[in-house]
Amino acid sequence: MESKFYEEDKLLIFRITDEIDDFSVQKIRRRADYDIERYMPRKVIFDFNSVTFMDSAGIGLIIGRYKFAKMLGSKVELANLTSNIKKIFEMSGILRLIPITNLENEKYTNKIG
Amino acid sequence: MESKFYEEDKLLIFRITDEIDDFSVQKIRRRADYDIERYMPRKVIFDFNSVTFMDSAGIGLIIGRYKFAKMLGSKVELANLTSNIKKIFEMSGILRLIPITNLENEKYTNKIG
Amino acid sequence: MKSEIENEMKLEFISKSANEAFARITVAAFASQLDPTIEELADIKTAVSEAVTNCIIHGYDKKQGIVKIFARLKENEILIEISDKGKGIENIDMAKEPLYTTKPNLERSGMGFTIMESFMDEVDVESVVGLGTKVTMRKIIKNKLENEESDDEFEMITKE
Amino acid sequence: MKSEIENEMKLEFISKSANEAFARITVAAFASQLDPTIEELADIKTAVSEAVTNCIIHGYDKKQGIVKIFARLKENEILIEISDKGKGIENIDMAKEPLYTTKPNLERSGMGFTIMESFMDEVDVESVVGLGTKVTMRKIIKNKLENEESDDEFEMITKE
Ligand SMILES: Nc1ncnc2c1ncn2[C@@H]1O[C@H](COP(=O)(O)OP(=O)(O)O)[C@@H](O)[C@H]1O
Ligand SMILES: Nc1ncnc2c1ncn2[C@@H]1O[C@H](COP(=O)(O)OP(=O)(O)O)[C@@H](O)[C@H]1O
Repeated sequence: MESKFYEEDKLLIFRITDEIDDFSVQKIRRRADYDIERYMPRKVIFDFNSVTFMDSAGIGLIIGRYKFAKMLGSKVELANLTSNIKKIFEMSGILRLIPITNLENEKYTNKIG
Repeated sequence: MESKFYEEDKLLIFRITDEIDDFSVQKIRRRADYDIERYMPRKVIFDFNSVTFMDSAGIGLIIGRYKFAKMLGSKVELANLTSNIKKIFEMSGILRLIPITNLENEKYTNKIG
Repeated sequence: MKSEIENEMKLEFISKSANEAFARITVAAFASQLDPTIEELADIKTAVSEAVTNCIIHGYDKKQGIVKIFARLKENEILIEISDKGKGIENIDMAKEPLYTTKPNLERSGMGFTIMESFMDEVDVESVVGLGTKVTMRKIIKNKLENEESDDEFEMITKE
Repeated sequence: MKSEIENEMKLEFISKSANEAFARITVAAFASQLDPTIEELADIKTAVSEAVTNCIIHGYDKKQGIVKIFARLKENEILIEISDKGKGIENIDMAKEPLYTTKPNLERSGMGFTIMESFMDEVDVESVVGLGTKVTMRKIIKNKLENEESDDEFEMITKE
């Protein structure tokens, strides 16, 4: 996973590059919480552009980060969901709490780093 | 596998697109012999540019086509070998009979079809 | 041709989370003999990942055990059985409820069975407390007629 | 971390040529937990393909049987056993000779064992005529130190 913090907008973008399952999610979770606590962003965006696989571990990951970010006063949004990933998030109902955003309209390219 | 016959040069190029093993080789063999007999080329080139896997079935395939083509008065050459494929052909000694050629110098692009 | 496919495989591995990816890749590589679409293959991988993860984190609860997968291709259908000899499920109907999980502390979402049921055509769960759990799933792979035709093209020519 | 890896799997499948690709993908997916180079992974796939093909076309001679694979990861080494209960090999030394094949009519090159021996660090063949054949192979995976460092980078930061 790569992350980039845009100081002027207090925006933190995570670009997940791993497959998301119960195994990989532990590392992603630790890294995300560390960065959210460190930068205290106004908004956190998870970019799924490079995610080639996700199972229900992704639901737990995003709900967990949503709660953690909310506690610190941050919003969470999701970007670049493939149809398979979107289907999984839709089933869980979390899209009612966590909006899908369009990273291209956000003037932030997904080229991180 | 795709093939293209260059009438003016009597050159037949096979571009193998499958993985080459004992299973896939049967279809490649049948197709190659059919085209060689049909076009009676002066020269046959096997292009390995799109081959992502090959085991010793590839050696048998090329020796078999070499013998068949020779019987009909054609030469056989090999193009775009990856290091792994080259290693396998080298071990078998067939590169002493069947030369490696450079398809780009041959004025034939590997864009077939 | 497609209707003559019949094939079976059995896979066993140690209940480590690192094997979740390996298990779903293996089943997907086997299923690809039915020539599924990318979407169908993604569905199978997700369902397998859910069932295998459940064996590892719920069935064996991080203790070491063996996860077994049996798969059979027949005509245009794949059958997949995934089983553990772990602690079993007390109430299967409750376990299948969306959002029900006994491990919220691990950030489990309770959506595993719901996803299996929505991605596969049939899901059956058998479990005996103290003995283990077996999930049996079936999925029909739609024949991709166009592909079959282009594959057979050359065979028709040679038969002339 | 790398030195603590220890893992095992067992795969069984019907002796069909269509399973050759499936078998080598499965072993490669398992081996990838040792973080091999692309070259090392290609070597493993090729060696597995040779041994599996031999079970199918020589061991079972197109009759239906079961091919078994056992694999173990330990520290930086993969052990792979591939076996059949087919017709067995009369003279193993002769079978291992480059270019020796009993199936030239199938365009076999007789290079299978030579390739296994050159791509793996150790190859051992046991066979009993009428009972079957087992090929045991080992390969050391060189530690990719750079990768390990970049993986651990974040862990070091969080430990501060
Ligand atoms: N193989 C299993 N062994 C024991 N319990 C299981 C097994 N699979 C599922 N369960 C139980 O069923 C519950 C629901 O499973 P699931 O829908 O996959 O959600 P989750 O895995 O997120 O908890 C689990 O929390 C667990 O209590
Ligand atoms: N599993 C096996 N069962 C029976 N015979 C085998 C087996 N593997 C190899 N052999 C014998 O050893 C010979 C050499 O094998 P190999 O070097 O792989 O070459 P090839 O497969 O091209 O014949 C084979 O032709 C066959 O006679």
